[in-house]
Amino acid sequence: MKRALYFLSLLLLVSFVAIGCGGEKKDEKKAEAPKAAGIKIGSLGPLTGQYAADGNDIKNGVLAAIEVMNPEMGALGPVTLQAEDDACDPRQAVAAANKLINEKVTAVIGAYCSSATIPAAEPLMAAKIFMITPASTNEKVTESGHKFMYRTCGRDDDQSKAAVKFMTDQLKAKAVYIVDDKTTYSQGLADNVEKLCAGANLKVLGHEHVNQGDKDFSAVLTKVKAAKPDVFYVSLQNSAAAAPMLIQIARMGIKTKILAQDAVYHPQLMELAKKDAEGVYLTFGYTDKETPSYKKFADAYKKLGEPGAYSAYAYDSAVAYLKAVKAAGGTDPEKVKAELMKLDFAGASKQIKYKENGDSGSNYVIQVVKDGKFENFWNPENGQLYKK
Amino acid sequence: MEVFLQQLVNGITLGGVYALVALGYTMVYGIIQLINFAHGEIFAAGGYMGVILISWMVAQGYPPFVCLGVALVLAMGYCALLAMAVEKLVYKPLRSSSRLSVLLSALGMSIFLQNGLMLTQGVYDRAYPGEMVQGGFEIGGAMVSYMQIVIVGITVALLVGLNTLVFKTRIGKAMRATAQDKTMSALVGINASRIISLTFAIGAALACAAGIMVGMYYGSVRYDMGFVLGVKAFSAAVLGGIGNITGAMLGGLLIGMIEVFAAGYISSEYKDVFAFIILIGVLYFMPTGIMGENVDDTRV
Amino acid sequence: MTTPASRKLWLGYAVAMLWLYVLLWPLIGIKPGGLEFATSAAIWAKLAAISAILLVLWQLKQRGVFDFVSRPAEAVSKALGKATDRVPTRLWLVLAFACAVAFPLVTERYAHDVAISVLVYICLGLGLNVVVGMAGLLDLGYIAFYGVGAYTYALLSVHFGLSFWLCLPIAGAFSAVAGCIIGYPTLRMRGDYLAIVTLGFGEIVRIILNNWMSLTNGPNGILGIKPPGAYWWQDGKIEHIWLGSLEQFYYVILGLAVCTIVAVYRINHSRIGRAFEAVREDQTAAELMGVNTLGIKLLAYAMGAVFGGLAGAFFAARMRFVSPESFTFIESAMVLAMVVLGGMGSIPGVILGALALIALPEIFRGFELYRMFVFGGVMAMMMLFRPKGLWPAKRMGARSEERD
Amino acid sequence: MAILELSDISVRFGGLQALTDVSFRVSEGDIVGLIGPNGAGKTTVFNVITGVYQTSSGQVSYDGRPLKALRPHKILALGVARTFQNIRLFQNMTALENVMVAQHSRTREGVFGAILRTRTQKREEGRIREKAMQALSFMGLADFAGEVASNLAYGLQRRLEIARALASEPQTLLLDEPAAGLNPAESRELMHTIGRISALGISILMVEHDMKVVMGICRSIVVLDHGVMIAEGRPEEIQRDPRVIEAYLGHG
Repeated sequence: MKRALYFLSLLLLVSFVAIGCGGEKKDEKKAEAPKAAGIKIGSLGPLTGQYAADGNDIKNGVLAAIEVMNPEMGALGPVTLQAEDDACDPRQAVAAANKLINEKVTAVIGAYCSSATIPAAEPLMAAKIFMITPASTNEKVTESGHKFMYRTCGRDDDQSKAAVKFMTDQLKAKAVYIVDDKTTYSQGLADNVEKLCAGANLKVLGHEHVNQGDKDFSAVLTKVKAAKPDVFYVSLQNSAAAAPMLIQIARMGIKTKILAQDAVYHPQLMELAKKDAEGVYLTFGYTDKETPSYKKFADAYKKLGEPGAYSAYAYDSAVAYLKAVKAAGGTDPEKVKAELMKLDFAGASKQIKYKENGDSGSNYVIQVVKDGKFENFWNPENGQLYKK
Repeated sequence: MEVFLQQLVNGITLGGVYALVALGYTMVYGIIQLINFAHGEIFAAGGYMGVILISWMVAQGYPPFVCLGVALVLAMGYCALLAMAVEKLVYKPLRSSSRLSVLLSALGMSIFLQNGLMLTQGVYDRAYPGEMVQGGFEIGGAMVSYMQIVIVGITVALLVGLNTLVFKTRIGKAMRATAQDKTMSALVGINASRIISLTFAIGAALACAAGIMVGMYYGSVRYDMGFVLGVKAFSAAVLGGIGNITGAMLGGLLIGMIEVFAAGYISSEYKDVFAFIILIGVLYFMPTGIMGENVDDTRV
Repeated sequence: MTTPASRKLWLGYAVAMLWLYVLLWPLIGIKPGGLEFATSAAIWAKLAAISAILLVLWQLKQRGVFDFVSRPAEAVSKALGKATDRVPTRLWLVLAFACAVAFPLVTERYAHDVAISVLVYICLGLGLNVVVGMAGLLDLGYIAFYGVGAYTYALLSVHFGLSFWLCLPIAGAFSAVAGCIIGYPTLRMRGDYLAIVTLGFGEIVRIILNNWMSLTNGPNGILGIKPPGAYWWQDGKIEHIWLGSLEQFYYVILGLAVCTIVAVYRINHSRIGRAFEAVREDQTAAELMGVNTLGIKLLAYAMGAVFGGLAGAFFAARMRFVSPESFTFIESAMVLAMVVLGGMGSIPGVILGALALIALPEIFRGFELYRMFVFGGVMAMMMLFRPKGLWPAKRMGARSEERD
Repeated sequence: MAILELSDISVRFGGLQALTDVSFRVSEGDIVGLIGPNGAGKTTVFNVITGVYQTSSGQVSYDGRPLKALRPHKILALGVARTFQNIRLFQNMTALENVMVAQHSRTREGVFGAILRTRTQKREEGRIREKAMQALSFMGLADFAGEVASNLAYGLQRRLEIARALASEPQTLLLDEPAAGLNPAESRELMHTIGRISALGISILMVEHDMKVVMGICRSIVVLDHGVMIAEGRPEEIQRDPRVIEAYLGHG
């Protein structure tokens, strides 16, 4: 027993000192040559687990931004990335945020799941580190009054407005069936849609919840089939969840129009669901892929793979921050914030201009899957069809 | 009525898949009393082998059914080898240690294999090429796809095959004898170690077939798909009475049905709760499952 | 080692390597476009080379080639052991405690964060240790109590503004009730049925947390939980403040962990602890020796749940946010892994297990892709080399039902 | 004055009739032997008395109180302790701890007492230890108190079982083949020990195959065969009883 205790204390001592000194040594190095370190930005997102695909999109988007911006940063550079994994788990998100604070990053691009973004924001804000989320669309993210919290993507409430408008104005639907998979994001969106339907003279025939990770939706779809709605509103966490749903919808012979949301915007959807994805509508933050800024992004992204739903947002978030840093001539948070508020530039995803609360506005349009591609279909702003 | 029929069809398909995976759990448990957590990962590996082989063969231009058949056989062999390797590497050396240690190493193996799949196959879902079997027909308003027919058909064929193997052949007899009493069966000249390996192999092959069918049915596979299904299949094995082959088939079918009907008629978000509550309820009144042997552990 | 034995060993090695290649190649080598051998061969060759070197080293060691190093090393460690034995246990305890107290002073943020996680898991591990290690009841849904504790504090804090210190015992009590509810139907079940039922309960709790919108706010979780308040030395006087910094949290959880350690140690060495062990060793004999086994089992569940609940309440206060994602099966498995890996029934073992399972993956955060892969492999291998855990309890045997 | 009384006990397991209308009594301070060929149902009688099995009909009463539907630990609390035919010690606990467990039903302190180490808890813990040491010393095991049970020699394990039963402060002790596997010297020692236990005023009911032991110390004997009681009486009567002789030799 005594020997055991001896080893325990020895181990504790060694491990603590190892962790402690390891950190301190790094600090010393930085203190010696602050200039050479350049700018370090962090990315936060699920690199492992169920949503690893989306987390990697974010990381890659930031990488592309760094590649593009690095030549422009001059004496402030080089810009480096510290990518951390939160596995969409609040505990790991907070731990990762603390690690990023340790690593002396000055901004964090992320996170993906709203449920990870919200708790991770606490320590980051306390340390005056910018957090720019490219993917967390939950309203609460920017409504907590955090000073350094920004959002490049749209908000759930705006997206649901676009969705309902499309269903009533364009599809002339009278009855809708809603399904979500119980995440902060997907359920928030579905609940908003349900609320708006009441005011829009759209009857909600049912609102079902499935669980994350489910692949078998036959029970729910059987109910949908029996209810015969005009539109089936599908709010799922990502394209990997939506694809089996679409396959089963087709297999069950459900002919209803399907409206999904931005999380399913991923080339993977067509790869997985193939022809069953044809004709599916989705609300998506409009990105004109013909603009020079998008092409610049796509070029930089090319070797990292196909851009996902949030790649361009992650890219824009990082670019916006780096532009602000450049304008401020340093990473002092107050100065950068002032510059960030002044920004107004054409990003890869949309025109980037942050509002006082950190939001950047939404630009949702309706897209449709046609011949294995996402195409713009309808613009809720003016109620017009896009011409092809 | 239409809805009911449709749910019944769905339930049978799902239940069949659960039954196939549950068999692996139950057989391994029956013979070495181990909850083989890594079994779900073998199932996932099966799904991936299906994708890999079918994609390759489709690209070579073979007709779909040939692809499916060959892939099924090759992948089943692959999974059997994988399961035997796992057994030899981490379970066999632990045969005499505490059961919790083996359970832990099974858990470790499950994490290891799952992440191994992720590293080699990537985090994205992998799509099955084309729909091999298309279309379907209607009975009384319920849509039955040919895919479901194929799945149920393969499941039944495999179950019949397994039954024949276990109850009609010498190997089956040896397996049952080993499950009953390892020392005695060793005395009559049965190589217990080989029989255990074989049990793992058979269980893995069945799980592999289930993996391929699930992949085809839902159109894609993912590295972590084994976990959720594994837990359900394990519940099915326990519900039927763990260690009992017929019980596992019954349990699988029941869990599939409960899930589909609970989702269809009560609440889709709480469907797993109902499945577990029924499981707990059954175990409360029948502490060894529906078909499990009653072990009197109060004997003095 | 004799030559034939050695030959057999290398033959086995060759078969294993061949086998490995057969398993490895299809995963990497078959592409829709065609077959490819180079990548898999390269990986395989590396693995084969490393394992061959290890095998050679092992053989040399068996032959005693390294005796000139290992003998003196053994002697040194023995002497060291003797020397440490002479120092009283109490002194080591004080030293360990002092290290723990001094820890935040010499380290920085991230280390604090990891240390807090480790301490939370120590509490959880010790709680589960009561159930699994002492009473011998397998529990795969332990994290449910953690969740109950966390949500109890979260809800009481958000809706009624109750203080952390008041909620701590309430959270413990709620978890104890949950423990009894889960424990009751399982009393008559044997080990492996227990496993699935507890797993089921864990999932049920998680699904309810995720779906009962009006109470738990579902997947959105609960925000705005108050941190613990305390009287703290500040600006030269003692004031009431809300704990905010990581050091402060560290000391709170350190206190909680020390209390847990003391409590578990004392229970272990009491009438109740002996009854737990008797149930683990031989349930029928225990009953016949006057132990109310059903009551004791229920008590074990409740006790384990209380510690889980306390840790959960702290977790909620520390994160200031709870959501159902923190209470998944894999967390239960992690806590169980700590207990078994560390050594069932052994308090220092559980501490070591928590350190190994929480701190190590954090340290290796840089290799995030390989992290869990290696972790799983190590966990499986670990059991081969130390099946009784890193630090086995002095007396710890098979659970009673294993011998039936 | 009968302290333990069995009246018309029958036990059935499914189709198997394990005991049929067994009735006998153990008086206070008595030493009763229960004998019979293998499979006669002797251990079943013990299991019925201690509440492990429920009777199909008939009743067991202890000290005038029916035992039906009482759980085993309650029956121990009433004062009936037992040992096991195949030793069932708590293998990984020390000898002392094994014996201390038996004090469980005689003590009250709960979890809070244990955690807070209250004064009453400490006092009680001290008393448990003292009583346990007494029981160990009584059985001559004081020197082995710290030894883990599974490391003890077979004969010592047998003695530890008795010590454990005694530590529960019983009025009646059921011994299930206490001499099984002992050498003649140990058997003699055992007979002496049983005498000493009886001298404490504890009634004893024992199942035993070793006739020397049974005939040497029992004041009355009950004979079972195939679950039926075929004789009851003093040792010398039993030795002469033709039915007993037939049961043991007749259909061998």
